[in-house]
Amino acid sequence: MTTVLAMRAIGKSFPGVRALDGVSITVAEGEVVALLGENGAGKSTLMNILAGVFKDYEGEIEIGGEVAHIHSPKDARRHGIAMIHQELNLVPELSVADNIFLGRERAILDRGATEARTAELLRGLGLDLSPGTLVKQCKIAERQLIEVAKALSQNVRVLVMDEPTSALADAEVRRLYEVIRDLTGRGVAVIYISHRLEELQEIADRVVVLRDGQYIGERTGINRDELIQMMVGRPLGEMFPRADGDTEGEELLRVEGLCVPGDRDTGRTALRDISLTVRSGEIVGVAGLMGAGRSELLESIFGAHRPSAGAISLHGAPYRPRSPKQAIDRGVALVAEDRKAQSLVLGNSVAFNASLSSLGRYLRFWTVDRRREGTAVEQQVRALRVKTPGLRFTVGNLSGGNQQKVVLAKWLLTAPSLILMDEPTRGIDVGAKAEIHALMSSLAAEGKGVLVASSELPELLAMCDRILVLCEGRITAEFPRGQATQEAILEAAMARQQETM
Amino acid sequence: PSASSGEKKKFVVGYSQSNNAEPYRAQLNLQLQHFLKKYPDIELLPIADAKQSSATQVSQVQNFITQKVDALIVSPTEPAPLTAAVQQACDAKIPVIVLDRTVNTDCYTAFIGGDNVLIGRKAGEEAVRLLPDGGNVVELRGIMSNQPQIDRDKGFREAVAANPKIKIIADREGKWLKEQATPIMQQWLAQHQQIDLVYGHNDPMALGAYLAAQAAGRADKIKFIGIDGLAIPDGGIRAVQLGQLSATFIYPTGAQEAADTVNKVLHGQQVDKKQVLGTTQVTKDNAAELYKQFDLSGQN
Amino acid sequence: MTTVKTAPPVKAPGESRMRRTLSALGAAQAYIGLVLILAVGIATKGEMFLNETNLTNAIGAFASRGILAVGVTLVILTGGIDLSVGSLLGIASMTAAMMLAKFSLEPWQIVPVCMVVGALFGFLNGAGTAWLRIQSFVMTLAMLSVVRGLDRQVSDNVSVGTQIAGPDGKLTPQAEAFQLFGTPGHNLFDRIYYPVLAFIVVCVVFHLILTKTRFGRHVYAVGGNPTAARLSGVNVTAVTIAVFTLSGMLAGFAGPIDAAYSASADPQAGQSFELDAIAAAVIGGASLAGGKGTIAGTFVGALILTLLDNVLGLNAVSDNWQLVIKGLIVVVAVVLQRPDLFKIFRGGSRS
Amino acid sequence: MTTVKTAPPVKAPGESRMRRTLSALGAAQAYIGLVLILAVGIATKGEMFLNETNLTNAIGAFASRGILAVGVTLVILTGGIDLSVGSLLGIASMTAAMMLAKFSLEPWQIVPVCMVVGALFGFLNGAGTAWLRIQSFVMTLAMLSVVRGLDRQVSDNVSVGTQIAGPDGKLTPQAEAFQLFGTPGHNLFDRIYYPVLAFIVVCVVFHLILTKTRFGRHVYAVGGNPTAARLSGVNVTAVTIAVFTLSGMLAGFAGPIDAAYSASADPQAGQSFELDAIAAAVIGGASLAGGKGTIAGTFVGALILTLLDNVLGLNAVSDNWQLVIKGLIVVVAVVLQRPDLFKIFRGGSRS
Ligand SMILES: Nc1ncnc2c1ncn2[C@@H]1O[C@H](COP(=O)(O)OP(=O)(O)OP(=O)(O)O)[C@@H](O)[C@H]1O
Ligand SMILES: Nc1ncnc2c1ncn2[C@@H]1O[C@H](COP(=O)(O)OP(=O)(O)OP(=O)(O)O)[C@@H](O)[C@H]1O
Ligand SMILES: O[C@@H]1[C@@H](O)[C@H](O)OC[C@H]1O
Ligand SMILES: [Mg+2]
Ligand SMILES: [Mg+2]
Repeated sequence: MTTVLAMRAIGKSFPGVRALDGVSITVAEGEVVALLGENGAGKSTLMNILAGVFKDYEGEIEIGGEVAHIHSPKDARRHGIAMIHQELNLVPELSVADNIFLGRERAILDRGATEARTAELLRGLGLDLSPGTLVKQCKIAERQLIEVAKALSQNVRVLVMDEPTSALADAEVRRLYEVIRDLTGRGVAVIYISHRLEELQEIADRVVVLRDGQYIGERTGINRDELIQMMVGRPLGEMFPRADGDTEGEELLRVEGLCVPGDRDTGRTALRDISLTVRSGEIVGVAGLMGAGRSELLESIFGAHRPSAGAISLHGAPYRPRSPKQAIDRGVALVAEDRKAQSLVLGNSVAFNASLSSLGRYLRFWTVDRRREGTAVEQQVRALRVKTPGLRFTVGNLSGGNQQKVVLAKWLLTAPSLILMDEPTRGIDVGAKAEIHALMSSLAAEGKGVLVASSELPELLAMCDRILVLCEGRITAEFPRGQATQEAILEAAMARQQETM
Repeated sequence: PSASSGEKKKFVVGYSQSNNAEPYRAQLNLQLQHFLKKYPDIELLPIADAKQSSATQVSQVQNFITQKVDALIVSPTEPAPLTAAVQQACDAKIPVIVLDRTVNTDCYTAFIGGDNVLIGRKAGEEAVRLLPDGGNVVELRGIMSNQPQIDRDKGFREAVAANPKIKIIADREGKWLKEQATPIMQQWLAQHQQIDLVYGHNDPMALGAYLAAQAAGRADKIKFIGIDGLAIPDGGIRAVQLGQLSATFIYPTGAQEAADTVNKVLHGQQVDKKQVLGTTQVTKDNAAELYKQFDLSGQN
Repeated sequence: MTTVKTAPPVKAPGESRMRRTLSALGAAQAYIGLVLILAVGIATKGEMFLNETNLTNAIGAFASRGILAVGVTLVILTGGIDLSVGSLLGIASMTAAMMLAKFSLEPWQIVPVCMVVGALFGFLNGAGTAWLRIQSFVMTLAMLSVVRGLDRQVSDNVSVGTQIAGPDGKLTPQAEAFQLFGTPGHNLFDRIYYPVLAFIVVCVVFHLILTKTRFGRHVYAVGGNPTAARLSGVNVTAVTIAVFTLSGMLAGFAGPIDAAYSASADPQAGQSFELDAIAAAVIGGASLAGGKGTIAGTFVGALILTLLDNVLGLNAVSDNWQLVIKGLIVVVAVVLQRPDLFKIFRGGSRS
Repeated sequence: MTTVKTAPPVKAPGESRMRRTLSALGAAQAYIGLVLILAVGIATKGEMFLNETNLTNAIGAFASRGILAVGVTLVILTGGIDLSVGSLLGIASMTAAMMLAKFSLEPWQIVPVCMVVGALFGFLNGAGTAWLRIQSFVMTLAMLSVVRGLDRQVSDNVSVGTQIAGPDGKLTPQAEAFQLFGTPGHNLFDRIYYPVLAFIVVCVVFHLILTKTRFGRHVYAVGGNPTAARLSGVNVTAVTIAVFTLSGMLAGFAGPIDAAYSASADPQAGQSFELDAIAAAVIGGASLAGGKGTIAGTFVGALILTLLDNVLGLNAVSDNWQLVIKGLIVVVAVVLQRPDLFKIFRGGSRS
């Protein structure tokens, strides 16, 4: 096989952070190379350099044997490089078609042609969206697929996918694999970043491991334990550290007949007649396909949407949160799905974000006691092993996984009795994932209730005492621990009620 | 009081103008510079433009005090705001000549200005003359809270009362600006079948109204009266010559008087504390001559 | 693993039709404010309001600001703001009057020069914003001041008339022609009032540019998500500089219109026009956060502002109450013509 | 679990020192613009510039606008804008003058009433923005117009003097006391010029509110990411309404100062002050996109604006050139005091 891409001795520094140090990789035609590493290892930075996001860096890039000077996204495109970025980068007010062809339009737009081509691309990804739909009306998973379509629409030699599946459910992931195989069959080189090791086993020909901005090594045969060892520099214990939970605890949350209207402008699913309970000490999972209403369910319990019917009680007392603030005051926390849009004030510091929901705890004479605040935040940051140069560091400059940990820190600091988690391990490395799972277990052990929505079925199967399945905003099944299988869950997740529509 | 400094070679004079960008005031500035040039021992600092803001003007006066000017000329935006600042100058023993609009203190050296009630009255008398059988009058007013506006309105109304058949059927604030006056006049023309005379508190507004009337083909049935009578190509005297305005009234800038007064004060001579200036009506007959008299172009 | 049918989101057949109807209604709603003012105008003043002359006068009086509003809309769409347009109009109107008065140039020579002058200053705005990365508010506020200073300096604070008489006492042919730019009563082909025509043409041209060209897409992209735009290979710097340059160019184009309208260039001309222009854009639905807005909206916004003045004036509302009522009606119009009007009152959640 | 190297906030020992130095330098850089102007002032005019009276005069002239700037900063921090502050100052100054002229009230009665009046209109701004979800630009522009209309109506377009003489021909005790609010030449304890004191106190108080209180944090959060703020338990609506109300209240507080400064309430008072206030905030580093800015910055911005005027005035620069130079220096100051100044010239990447 011929080498299409070689990156040699790449280095990159940010103020206070050495993100990459002398990293080299090569990729051959038709090959899928996976990049693996902890959160903050430098994977995105390396790929961003390739995609022309950064103007300056150290080292050299060769494409097809010749030195390529890549210092802008345009340069990258000229060399046939396309990248699906970790953080979605779409223009909400423009249509799907406009987004896909952004930067490559003809001087006078040819709407018919682009929309036809878009429809074709979307169909290839199994996405039934009209090309004229505005992106702001699309769900987050749809947006991720639009990013994929955007990359595919170009004539690429090297395709970089930075966690393309973090918002996707199993079925969509499979579809994506087919697309990748089709591309590699045509000689396209693919660099694939993911924290889901199972995915690498299935799709990658070779795995390159980074740690702390350095090249650690690479393997062709995928040996899970060895990779983890390379990645985190130590063997990792059991992945899902959870014994059977306490399903006999007192009832914490009871939802009865909850209905929430949908919203077409934001693509929000309606919830219909939802009933469920969460006991203290219990971890309850919520499964479903994209757009099933999982996020909406958690958000509604959190007071973010106004229900049209139904009743909720918390600790046996009626609970009608009209805003997240009221929910928080009652001891409920929500680790939201989209950390960038829904959880973090990106321009502010780690400490600012971590303490935002619990400021009331550090008040003294009307003012926030910085020392107490700092101590509390520092403790969480330590406990969650957030990799940050300091508490005053801008949160937006942390790696994706570390941002997620800051979100977790924020909610733990409110000392909630019920934690709602929406895709809590999205974009989290294996090591940290294990830590978060351990955290969930210990929260449950402390008698808290956990309601977790996840697109990763193995995670749900391993962690949950019970799993609820949502489809089109309804609960279609409930499995106690041990009785759930991936097949059974998927079947329930697709139990559509087409006749009622 | 500062005339004691006999050995001083050159006197420094500061002038704070309320708004340079009004043609009338631009002309005043020009004339003042012109007339002060006649006194080689007087240096006029660059004119400070308050751009219609009292606060700015107060600090300008304070700056001049800080600079220890030998005399100060002020054209206040409004009487009250400048009162304290003028008082401060007076306390600092700096002679102050107040131009055009007054201040509410006696602690100044001289006031020089026109009599706007008088000018308004003359305009009214001219209206009565132009409309012997009575008629409908519309009035374009300056910025409502400006003293000249108040006075020009007052004098005019007093005078037209002489003929009860003259009715002021509409009045609006044109803010001294030509561009404001045109659409207002267009609306009046739509509303009123008969308009016999437009009274503009200054020439630009009267001319803005004239543009509107001319466009509607009604200019020759309407008389236009303005105020200012500036000798500039775009001014009221020319407009009278061209027959656009029936009459305008020279609103004296007082620049010459101010220059003389400053000179006298600086040399310890006696001056009149209150110098009220008259007005001259500009008609087709005297327009050319008046223009020549006041035209400063090429003289500076 | 299992071959799943991913079952695409099912849509009921009637749904999409309803959706289209709703969105057309939504579009119609954008005109409610305007329709309301027209209705009040007709109801209170009937033919006096609704006739060609009155409407031409009303729109003509606002036309130069309307043209500024189009330029400002471009800038707002990219997420910036342009406070300098009033000053730029001022210096362009002075340039026009001086070219006429001093050099007796023809209108067709004057307009391009004015546009170049405006574009030049606009370019500087863009360069400061894009290259020096000064917030456009500061950059254009500074430009407002600089350009006004220059305008006053070159004119010596004296207004320059455009009705220039030749030795025979009649207007020179150039001055005669210049009047066609908008001196009230002077029409093209004895019918068409140039300021109104110019405003409409500018709107149409820039509507097409924004909706039909690559540049237009890029303008929306830069305002909607600059990072995404940059990563997609859009030259954000170039687009930014271009919108400011175009805004300046349009201010330059509006200059002669303003000078002709007043038959003179006043050194104060255009002062505070920027607020009217921005207001027209924002009332027309443009979001100051960028990425959202249309020329059609700005056109409607401009009409709302000028017809409101007209209706209140024709009804002889006193100047003070005009200010009060104008403020209130603008609020009402903006609320009424919002597409999500009904959601507000249902108290729908927001994200 | 096992000891990992990802480790908590690890700092290399030398690093943190360097970093502190750098960030202190960064902070100092925010004052470069100001220092520059001070340097020019001292170099050109020495003692004439650098003496208590001159500086007091300069700052006093801007104090009421400076106070507006503090309120506007709050609003800008949440991502909004407040164009109505000039009008609110106007109506508050009219209220103050009328309370004095008609009812001979004492200063300590006048100030709270003015603040309530300002806060009331400010509340309406907030309600329109938060509840009716009108863009704050439109809402406050409408308020600007409405309040100016009311101001002119209640005053009958006549300015109301505050130097009210009693039957004995001398100032009434209330009018005498009112002068202490800022009539030039009247000082507290014969030394302290109240407008300057008031401006500084307002800055300190709001600096503390923004940096030390929960409300302050919430203001930044709302401006930085409103969705995240809401989902973090911040009452976004309440914060929005609060900042507009506070901005109105501060305008109300500035009203009597302005009236005393001018010894009268002009129905036009405060016109276009909003631009100066916003300019001070933005020159001081506040971002109109929200979430970024400080009161210290606004204070510096205000000083830059007023001392610049002062230095140019003392140097007897002609007014037209003042406009030009002022614009240029503002641009230079803003560029110089940017923390990432050197990056621009290195052409560093931006995200
Ligand atoms: N713009 C920036 N400014 C400062 N530091 C940055 C910036 N971007 C990235 N970094 C730092 O560079 C390091 C590498 O980050 P990078 O995003 O490449 O990690 P990653 O391997 O992609 O992690 P993840 O799996 O969490 O996405 C991190 O320490 C991060 O904080
Ligand atoms: N960028 C975003 N900003 C705000 N809300 C978002 C965003 N992206 C997604 N959401 C929320 O996510 C939800 C969309 O997902 P929904 O609840 O309909 O299905 P889901 O089962 O959670 O599917 P998914 O697999 O996409 O998470 C909506 O409630 C929407 O409000
Ligand atoms: O035209 C003049 C106007 O500009 C000034 O403000 O007041 C007097 C008027 O004559
Ligand atoms: Mg990454
Ligand atoms: Mg979800």
